Amino acid sequence: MTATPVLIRFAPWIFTVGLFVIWEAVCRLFAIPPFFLPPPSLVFGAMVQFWRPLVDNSLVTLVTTLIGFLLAVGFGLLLGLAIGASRTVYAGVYPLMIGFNAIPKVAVVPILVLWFGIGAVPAVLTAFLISFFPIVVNVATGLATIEPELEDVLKALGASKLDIMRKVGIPRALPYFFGSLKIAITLAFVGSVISESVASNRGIGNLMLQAQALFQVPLVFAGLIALAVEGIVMYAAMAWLEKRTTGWAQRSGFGT
Amino acid sequence: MTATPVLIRFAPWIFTVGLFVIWEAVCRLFAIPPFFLPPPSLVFGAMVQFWRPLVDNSLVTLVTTLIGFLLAVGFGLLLGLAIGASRTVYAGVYPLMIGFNAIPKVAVVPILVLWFGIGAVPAVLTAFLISFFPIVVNVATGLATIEPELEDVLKALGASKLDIMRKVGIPRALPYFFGSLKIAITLAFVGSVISESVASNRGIGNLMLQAQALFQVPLVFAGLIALAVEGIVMYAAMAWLEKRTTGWAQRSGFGT
Amino acid sequence: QTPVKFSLDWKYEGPAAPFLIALDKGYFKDAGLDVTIDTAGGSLEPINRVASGTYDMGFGDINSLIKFVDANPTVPLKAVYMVYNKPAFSIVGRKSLGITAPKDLEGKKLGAPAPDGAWAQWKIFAAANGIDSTKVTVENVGFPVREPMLAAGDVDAITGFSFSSFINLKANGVPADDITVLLMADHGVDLYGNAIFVNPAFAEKNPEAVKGFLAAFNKALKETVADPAAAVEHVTAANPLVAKNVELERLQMAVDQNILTDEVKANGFGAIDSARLGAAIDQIGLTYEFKAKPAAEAVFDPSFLPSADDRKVM
Amino acid sequence: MSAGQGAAADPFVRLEGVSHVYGGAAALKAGTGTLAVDGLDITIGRGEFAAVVGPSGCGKSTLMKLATGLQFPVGGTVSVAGEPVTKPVKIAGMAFQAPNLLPWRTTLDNLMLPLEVVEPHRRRLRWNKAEYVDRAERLLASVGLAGFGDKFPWQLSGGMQMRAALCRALIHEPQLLMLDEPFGALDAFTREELWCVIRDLHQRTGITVVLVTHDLREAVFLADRIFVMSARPGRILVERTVGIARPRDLEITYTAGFQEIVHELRGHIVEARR
Amino acid sequence: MSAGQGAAADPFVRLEGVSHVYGGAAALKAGTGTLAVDGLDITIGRGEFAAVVGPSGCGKSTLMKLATGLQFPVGGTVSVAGEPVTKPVKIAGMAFQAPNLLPWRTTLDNLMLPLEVVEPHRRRLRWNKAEYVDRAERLLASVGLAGFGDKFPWQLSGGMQMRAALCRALIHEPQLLMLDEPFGALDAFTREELWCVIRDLHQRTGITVVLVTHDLREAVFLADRIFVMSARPGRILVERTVGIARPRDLEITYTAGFQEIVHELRGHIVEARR
Ligand SMILES: Nc1ncnc2c1ncn2[C@@H]1O[C@H](COP(=O)(O)OP(=O)(O)OP(=O)(O)O)[C@@H](O)[C@H]1O
Ligand SMILES: Nc1ncnc2c1ncn2[C@@H]1O[C@H](COP(=O)(O)OP(=O)(O)OP(=O)(O)O)[C@@H](O)[C@H]1O
Ligand SMILES: [Mg+2]
Ligand SMILES: [Mg+2]
Repeated sequence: MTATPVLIRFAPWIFTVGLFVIWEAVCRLFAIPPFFLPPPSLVFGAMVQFWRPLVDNSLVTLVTTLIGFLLAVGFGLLLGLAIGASRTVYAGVYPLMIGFNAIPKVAVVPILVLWFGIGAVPAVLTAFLISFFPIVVNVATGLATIEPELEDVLKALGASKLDIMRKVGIPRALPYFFGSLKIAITLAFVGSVISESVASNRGIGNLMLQAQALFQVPLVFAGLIALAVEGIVMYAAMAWLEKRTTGWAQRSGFGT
Repeated sequence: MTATPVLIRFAPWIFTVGLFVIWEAVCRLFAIPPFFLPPPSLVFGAMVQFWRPLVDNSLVTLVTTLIGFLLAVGFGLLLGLAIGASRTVYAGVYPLMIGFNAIPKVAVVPILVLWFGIGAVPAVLTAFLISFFPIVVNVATGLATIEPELEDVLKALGASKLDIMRKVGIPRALPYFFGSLKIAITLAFVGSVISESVASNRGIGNLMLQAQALFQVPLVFAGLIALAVEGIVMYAAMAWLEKRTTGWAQRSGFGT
Repeated sequence: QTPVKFSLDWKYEGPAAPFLIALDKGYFKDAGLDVTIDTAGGSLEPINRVASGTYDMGFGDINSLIKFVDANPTVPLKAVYMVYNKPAFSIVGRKSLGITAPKDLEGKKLGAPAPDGAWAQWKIFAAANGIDSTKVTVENVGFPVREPMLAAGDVDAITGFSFSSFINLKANGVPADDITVLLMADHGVDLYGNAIFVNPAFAEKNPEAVKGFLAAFNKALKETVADPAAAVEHVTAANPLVAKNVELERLQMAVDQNILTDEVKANGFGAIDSARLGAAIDQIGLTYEFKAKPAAEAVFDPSFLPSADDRKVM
Repeated sequence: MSAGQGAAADPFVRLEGVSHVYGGAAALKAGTGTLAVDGLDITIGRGEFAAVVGPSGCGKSTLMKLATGLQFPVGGTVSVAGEPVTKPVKIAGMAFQAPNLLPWRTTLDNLMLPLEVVEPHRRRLRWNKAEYVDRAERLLASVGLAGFGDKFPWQLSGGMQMRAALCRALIHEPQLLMLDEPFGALDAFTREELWCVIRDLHQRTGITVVLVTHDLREAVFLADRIFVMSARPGRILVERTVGIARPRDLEITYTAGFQEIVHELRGHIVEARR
Repeated sequence: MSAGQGAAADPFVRLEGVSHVYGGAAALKAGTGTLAVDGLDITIGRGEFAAVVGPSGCGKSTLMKLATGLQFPVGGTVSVAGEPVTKPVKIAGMAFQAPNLLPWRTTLDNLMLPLEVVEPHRRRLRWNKAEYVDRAERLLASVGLAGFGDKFPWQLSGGMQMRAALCRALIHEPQLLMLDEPFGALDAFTREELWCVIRDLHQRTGITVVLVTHDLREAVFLADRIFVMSARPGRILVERTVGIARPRDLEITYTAGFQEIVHELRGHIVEARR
């Protein structure tokens, strides 16, 4: 609490740089062979050398991820509303969703590839399947936790169930929805990368696989860092979107 | 809201059975070849036929998962407390954690295998790495959102930072901690299965991979169902634990 | 007892039989070794594993090993026993999809997993057969979906090990007479195949262990070749999921095509012809840019082999 | 207990022998439900300002819910404006202890909410938007919130939010205003200001008001008649007509006559809590 | 404004020319901070019961925080029991508007909390547990909570929780009791009961009490002296000594003399809000 805001502002950079410095030092001190753990200097070298394929493939992964994510947003919102509106459906679907969530999506990718062939479709679908769950759960939870008083205000006016949903349910669920997007986009990203490494000629997942086959371990790590950076950027974008769209929720002290 | 509690109690079973019935019907109606999508009847057949390896490997996976999960619980709790106690550390570590979370753990498994060989160690570590994140984030959040009044009560008594942490911080963070276990155990499970399918001779992940390599698609699906069931059971166990240990949080209307 | 961690190239299937026999029948134990055998997901993986020292010995593709040694000269991995005298690398296609000869691949779709050993030799194969590889569409397909996709007609041919892909295709319902197996070794790709190799530090410290391992393996390999049907029992014991007849067929193919070649019949198991290996390294150089082209002696060390007598084919 | 004179003249809200159990009919049979009110009789006349006081948890909110059709009794009859209550009554406006404004809407849009739901306004709203906005703004001005229409609830103080909630309860010109401890969360000064707002409103429109409160001064200052409820299960224990002439000024709360009524009621409550 | 007689006799809490800005020194320089109080002078004598009233947001809570060392002023001096305040004062017990009981502890364990923190009890607690538990139970009994020690906070009503919070503020026998709107969330009847609890406590122990409140009746009933604060930035506008003799009975709140003081204070507040 005594930290000045300036320190807090720069803390992410300080910690990130610190991490790389320690990593480099460990590699040098213990003379770790590069195929075991390449030092950051080599990794950055690989990044500079292969910047073209890294950027190209990152973009491919980005597009795939976004398409899958948008699908998940659409269906997740609809299903979440449907589930949250009825306690029976909520009770019935919830365990199925948990079970589905417990299945590693790597195991599902081959099935998707068999169904839809190679390329973008299975990657999009994997991204969709994996990011779908938190959206549905959050939206349903948002609906299920509406304060009865808010409902009563409308019921006392003789509002129909649909009215209540439109006027209170959906707006009230929105902060939960936007809150789930941060998690969902990270998962979507993980999903499309997984799928790319199983069946695709493009994307960061494929790039890393190729690099591994050619024993270019620094490039594998460069891929990992590219993934991390892309993940952080997308997370930040969703955090920004959340703030923009449902700032009222934070400002009014509603929803944490 | 008009649904009777009885209906709600049985809804999970009704929906599950319904899912299998529809699945069977689709397979029969469209005469879908089994290597494409085996009907549940074939899947259950495979379950009966291979019950021995299914049970054995499930147990292996369970043990691996639990070890990784326990590690994640220990370290996650400690790191979460460390992070939540200082806003600077919180700000600095958070983006790194997000970046790490955005890296698909499948990509990390081969590296772990390089370091530790195949078998239980990488599986435990993958389970650990993947389930670590939500615990840390939740514990840190629990600490970061303590009501200033609760702190003031202690500060006014001249309590030290350590006192405040012990008397208020940790107990207050516990519901968040136990709340995160549900997610963490599911992820740990996913992690150990992923790792098993990449680098192990045992476990459900390996079983499914073998089955896939041998084109016993019904057995692959039997494996998926075993995963889902195990996942639901572990989730339920954690939900029960949460209720047992931090019932006060629910009852006092705190948390949710 | 010297502990030895050993990495296979693939799962417990037919061709793994000699390793499992040596383990089951105690040949390793008799040689004073405590061996653990782990599976892997392709013939590249064991190279990294052994190089990192996590595993002491491994079984994998010597051609990839050559590239690895070139890329990482600080870790002089060496092969010590050649198992697949002729590599199992092949292009597998379907007649009904118009693949009967190498040239047919032009204008077609080739499915190839990036970490596949056969795929790594594709450029040599294309060059040797005058295939315009720009006319071939290559799709990265993971191991689990490779054969099913060929069976479904999503791709026209795949790269793979002959015995794996052929049998997997049959399992996917493709009739045997529809399958074309173009063994690269029969089409101008004159390489060696999978070998046993050893971590240099381990070899230096435990030369007797390496020798003992090879002697035990050699004995088991001879038994395997003599009676594949009996050998495959050890596979089914280790892996309850596999079907015995399938693995026997697989093993038989490996023995016939890859292990028991004319060269082996003449010179015995395990050894190499260093002129042929030198030529193979040259051939790799056609498609791979060496930093410093290694000599045959730098990648294969025959000093641990059992005596020529012991290695003779009966 | 017989109804007061005001009620007898023209009964508007009438509960007769009403009992209510939370948890539904099943809970009643199983005996697990909470008997919230039991044999409750109350009649409120048209245009009357009635106040209900009683110990905590005695069923005051339940009474409100029964009268507006948000809950239905297991026994007895409820009627409003002569009609039996079988679904939420649309001629009522409600305000609760919390303002319950929708945080994603501006104050003005919060006010418009009932208009978007209740006929005939719902139908007319689209084409007569300007007219309705005008009405909402006049209403806001009448409670001292002129110019705050485009602010969001979190930009208003608690007292201002409560005023807005009152406006929302009134915008569709209900014939019945139900107030459930509407000032409980406000400080004493803001509270007294809002008393005057409600007083003037009742004066001006002649609307029927039912006010639940803990604050006896509030009840005496505002109401024509005060009902004291017993501890759970709630019944009407005492009915006290407040004779003080209208219009009433805040100063009267410091008069001896006023204090006497408060004191008397306090005695009843102490009794009721036993 | 000069200090009252009670204070002059033996000053215990003293704020002189105190100004406070939220946001730290940096915010002060940048001019972005909130000037919460400015040039605040107040002196409270040992054993006195002081009440502070004033408009919402005028800095009453800030005053409490300054006096207990939870905040430090940017200007002026604060001293308690003759010592300048440079860190949280340990001789004070505090209670806020919310009971702030720890929900994971039983009522008794909540009471024990200060003993686990404050010396010398902290040191002695382990070996004299029984003695302390006994003390806590006697304290609970004195506020009418006998037998509720093993209940969790959520099993108590709001008023009972507040009583427990009061006990917690008193268990380590502080010399100064700071109450920041402790009864704000309670209903009128429970509130009056707790008035009597506090009154008796002050009577019995002679503890110095500072009470912040919105409720003028509460202030007049309980306090020896009442300070009226101005709107933000807060200063003391008026100081009113309540002459009513102790012990005081609840009935006196209905007397004309009492009402007069309340009425007078009300006038000051209306002034202050301008
Ligand atoms: N939704 C509900 N389900 C079950 N019991 C309820 C419910 N609402 C209220 N009760 C019970 O019914 C009784 C009366 O509740 P009600 O809210 O009407 O009291 P009240 O007089 O409004 O109390 P307060 O003064 O605290 O607002 C209480 O004992 C309460 O426990
Ligand atoms: N932590 C804080 N950070 C910044 N400003 C604050 C903080 N706490 C209070 N303030 C500001 O200081 C001023 C005085 O606040 P304070 O809480 O002392 O008022 P108060 O008289 O206790 O109000 P209330 O009657 O609402 O409790 C207010 O304008 C408030 O906005
Ligand atoms: Mg109520
Ligand atoms: Mg305050």
